[in-house]
Amino acid sequence: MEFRLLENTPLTSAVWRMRLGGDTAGITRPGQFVQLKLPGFYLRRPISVCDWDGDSLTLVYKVVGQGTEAMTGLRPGETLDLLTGLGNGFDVNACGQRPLLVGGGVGLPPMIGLCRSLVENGKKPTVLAGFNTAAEVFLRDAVEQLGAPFVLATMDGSAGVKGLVTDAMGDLDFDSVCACGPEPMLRAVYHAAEVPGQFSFEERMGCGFGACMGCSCKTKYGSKRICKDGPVLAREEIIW
Amino acid sequence: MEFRLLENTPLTSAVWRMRLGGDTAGITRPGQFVQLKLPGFYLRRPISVCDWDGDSLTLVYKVVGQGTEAMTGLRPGETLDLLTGLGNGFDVNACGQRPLLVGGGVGLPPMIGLCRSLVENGKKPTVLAGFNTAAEVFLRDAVEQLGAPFVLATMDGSAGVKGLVTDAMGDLDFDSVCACGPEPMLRAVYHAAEVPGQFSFEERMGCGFGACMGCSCKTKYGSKRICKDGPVLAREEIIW
Amino acid sequence: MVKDLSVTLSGVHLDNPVIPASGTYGFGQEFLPYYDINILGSLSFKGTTAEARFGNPTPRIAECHDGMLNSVGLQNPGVEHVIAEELPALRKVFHKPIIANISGFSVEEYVRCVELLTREEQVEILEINISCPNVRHGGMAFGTNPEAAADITRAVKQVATKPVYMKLSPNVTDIVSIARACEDAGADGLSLINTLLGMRIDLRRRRPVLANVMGGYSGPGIFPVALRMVYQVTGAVNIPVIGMGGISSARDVIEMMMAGAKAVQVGAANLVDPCACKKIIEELPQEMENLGIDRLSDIQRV
Amino acid sequence: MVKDLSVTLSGVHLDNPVIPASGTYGFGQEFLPYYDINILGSLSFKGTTAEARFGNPTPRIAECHDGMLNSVGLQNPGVEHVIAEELPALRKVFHKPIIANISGFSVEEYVRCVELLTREEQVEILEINISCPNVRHGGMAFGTNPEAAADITRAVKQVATKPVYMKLSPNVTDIVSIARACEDAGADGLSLINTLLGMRIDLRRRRPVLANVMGGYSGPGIFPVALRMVYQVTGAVNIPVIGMGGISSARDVIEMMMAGAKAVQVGAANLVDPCACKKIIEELPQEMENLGIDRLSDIQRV
Repeated sequence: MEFRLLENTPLTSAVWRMRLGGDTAGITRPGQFVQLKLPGFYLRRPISVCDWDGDSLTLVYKVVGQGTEAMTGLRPGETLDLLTGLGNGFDVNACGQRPLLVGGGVGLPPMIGLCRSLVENGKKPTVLAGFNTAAEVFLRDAVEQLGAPFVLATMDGSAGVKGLVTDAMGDLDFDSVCACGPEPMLRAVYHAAEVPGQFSFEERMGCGFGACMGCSCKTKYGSKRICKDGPVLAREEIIW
Repeated sequence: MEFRLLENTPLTSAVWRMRLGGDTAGITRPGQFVQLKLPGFYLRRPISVCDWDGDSLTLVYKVVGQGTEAMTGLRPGETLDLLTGLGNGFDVNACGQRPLLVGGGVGLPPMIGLCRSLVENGKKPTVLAGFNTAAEVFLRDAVEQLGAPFVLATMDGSAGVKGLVTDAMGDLDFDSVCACGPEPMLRAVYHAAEVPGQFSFEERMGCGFGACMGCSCKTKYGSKRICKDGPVLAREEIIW
Repeated sequence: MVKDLSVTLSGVHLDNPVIPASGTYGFGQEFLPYYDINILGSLSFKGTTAEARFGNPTPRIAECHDGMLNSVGLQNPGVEHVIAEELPALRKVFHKPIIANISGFSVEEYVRCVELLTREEQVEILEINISCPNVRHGGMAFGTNPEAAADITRAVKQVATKPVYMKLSPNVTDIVSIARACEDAGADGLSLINTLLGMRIDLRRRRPVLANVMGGYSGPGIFPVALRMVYQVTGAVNIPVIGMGGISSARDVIEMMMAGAKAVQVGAANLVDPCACKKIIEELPQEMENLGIDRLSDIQRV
Repeated sequence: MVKDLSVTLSGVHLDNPVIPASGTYGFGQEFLPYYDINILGSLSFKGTTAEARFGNPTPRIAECHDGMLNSVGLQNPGVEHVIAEELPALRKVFHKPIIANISGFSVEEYVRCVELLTREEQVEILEINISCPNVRHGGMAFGTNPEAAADITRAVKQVATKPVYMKLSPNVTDIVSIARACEDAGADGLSLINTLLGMRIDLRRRRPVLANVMGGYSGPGIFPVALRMVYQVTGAVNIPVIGMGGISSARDVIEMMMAGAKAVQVGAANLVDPCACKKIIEELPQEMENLGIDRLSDIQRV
């Protein structure tokens, strides 16, 4: 589907925000992703949706390779080919009244749309973000604009609690958890909080819509495709 | 070398003229060609230079395949990567005082720059152009602006002499010939006019600057590379 | 004039020669949101083995400049599950001939799968994959040796009640010798090429991108090799060949048929554009018009 | 810190690992207008045979989506002329080690060329091409059979006074067996890969683009196959390997060296951009910096 690039600006030295205009009807849940076709690259790039409205969506991406590097060169006005509404996303109804949304680094963006959806559903989410250092922090305003508490943990202690997100979880009051970030962080959160949980996983994908079996993972209920049956897995499914 | 597209317009239903701005110092003779890099195509496209001045050159090309088709989509302002001054080109000094310049179809464009060079050298060229039908005729004005006679032959007789260029040569007064066009035409001209002659050949090329040996042809003086030792061969060299 | 896209493979009529390649199209379900898959000539479903397989560890996908590598490793739910669940579900949404793609690790396993799948009414062609580059033992090993290829062909033919197409590996010195061996052993047709064995390295991590190190290279980058092999094989055998390998456009389809293929499969293109087959089928009449072709089945090997 | 690009091949020191591949660089003269070719690590000159050859009929070139086909067919002026004319001319403008690329149609022809070229002072490596896909008999035939490859290696080694590198064909089932045969027969090193055999068809004319029907496929489209074969071979032999096949950037160079290559050759890229090697050499230090590499010779096979 064709989208028009509206904005593409850096939030930090390595993280950029891209706004795209187009038909977002395909997006049904927070935590879903899009597959972006980049000129000069064969495979599409899967990017989780940070937030969206009726006719635009926001992607917040980190420059990690040649593809994301090329994304920073895209200019407003250019049209991009996207597949939208991919993946299962987070189930807002499966969250409790006081869900804790844990985002590690570029795992944070999907928590914005999730936080908004939860607030709109009358729930009281808290967002816990983990970074290496204060200079890497982004999207704090976005969370606070939603009226949700933003709790910060940095490895070097330059902002918020010093340490891992799990070092900041002890003092927080929550009845469920949604997490997205590096697998070690997901594991730590999984073990630190024995409450209903949804965990968003990453895997190198081929198609992004379930056809190629490139991103399969084993769960307690058999093999699942991260791109189609995931990226969000429920606590009960995960083999850890 | 980078060139800026200044103009790209159709002259007939199948023939387009493209003007490019940039450093043309590499062009030393009429009948040379450029190698054009097209986005999305691996090999460059060799196009003979129609004419040039200090900071721009004109290409007149026929849409024959996907590459030339794509060329028609290029817009003024775009920058293109060109290799210029390729091939030997025509030797103006080897022409007599009254050279006949024979161009068949898209073999005509290089005759413009050649005609201008000859006029500038005080010679009296006549341009003889061959087409299938009147609707295909192009560049007539360019020749007449140079003050040179423009003789026309069309297969269907819808303009000028009916028949091949050789059918029009009988009545013409010339002491040498330069020809560019389909090989059957070159052969016919070669046999019809036993005067000093230069003939410009076409061959599918790899590099265009003599490295790959993709466009070799046999001559009386051994094998030659159309792209580097040609595209212009002297009458004495040709094996016919 | 109206163009005739239909072709026939071993007596099986296809509305058009465009067939999604096994492993790039699952059992069709994932493409339903994008278009009505009944526009397809046929569909070669995900390679099936006797037992369920999870396949290789991830990452299983690597990008190339003009294609991709995969090392999925024949992940599939096993032939019983395919027959009990996948085919009935597919039957509900797809009413064209189906090509059953079958893999195995022993002659017996191939035979067992064929015995079961040949009974499925909608299955009209059995495509025997002896060229999977991503599994140790079996897979490609069968497809790189004429005798082994002939043995499987003979064994499968004894139990098959539908045309048997052997799917060949391009990772061989002489694909013609393998093709001839299959023909002599009774194969009704051939499918080629499977993926080229390739590799990519992650420069930052300094290790292969694929957990399995090497994988099958597909996409436009392999098209010239596929075309060459189809041309070589169709010049040497008298059974129909389904051509595949990097086909991404209607022009590619026609070029592959001019190389001698009677039909084509589209693989990697489905993964980067779920509508690839639809676009190709829709482009075909115009390209035929441009080239003065009225019936695709009229195309002669050059 | 300043980066060290130097590498060593069988005791031959190269300022950097970038070597134009035989057949894409002539004898260097055509590149003089574009840059000082002394920035190159070395140069593998146009494949030379005992007698002069015109090569195959034209068209000899076909375009691919991500590369090209050639069927030049070893056009060259013959070894005497190369020694009398080309090498003296090259010596005037190029002062780095030269790799002599040698082809033939019989063991005797290879030996004769080696006897003459091994005496040339500036020639420091003899690259024996047993993999040309564009000539009947000889050429690739030698490179697809371990015994034949070993025979030529042994014969050439008896007269060679410089390191002998055998240039291998990728159009084989098991390149490792060919590589081992060459090593066991005394080869000092290996060059791989030569081109993949490919084909394209002109849809309008309904005939092969190449007069010779099939040709050698080179360019970025073959890089994943080249990388895989270099990785396989360097895991099986103990002699140095020069890696080639679609290399077009400094990143490609580093990836190929991480696959086990000690140096690389750049082929088709020279034809689409005469400055390709210059750009690659100039890009290398920055890419090394990005990847935390100080010395290219430190790169380990992944």
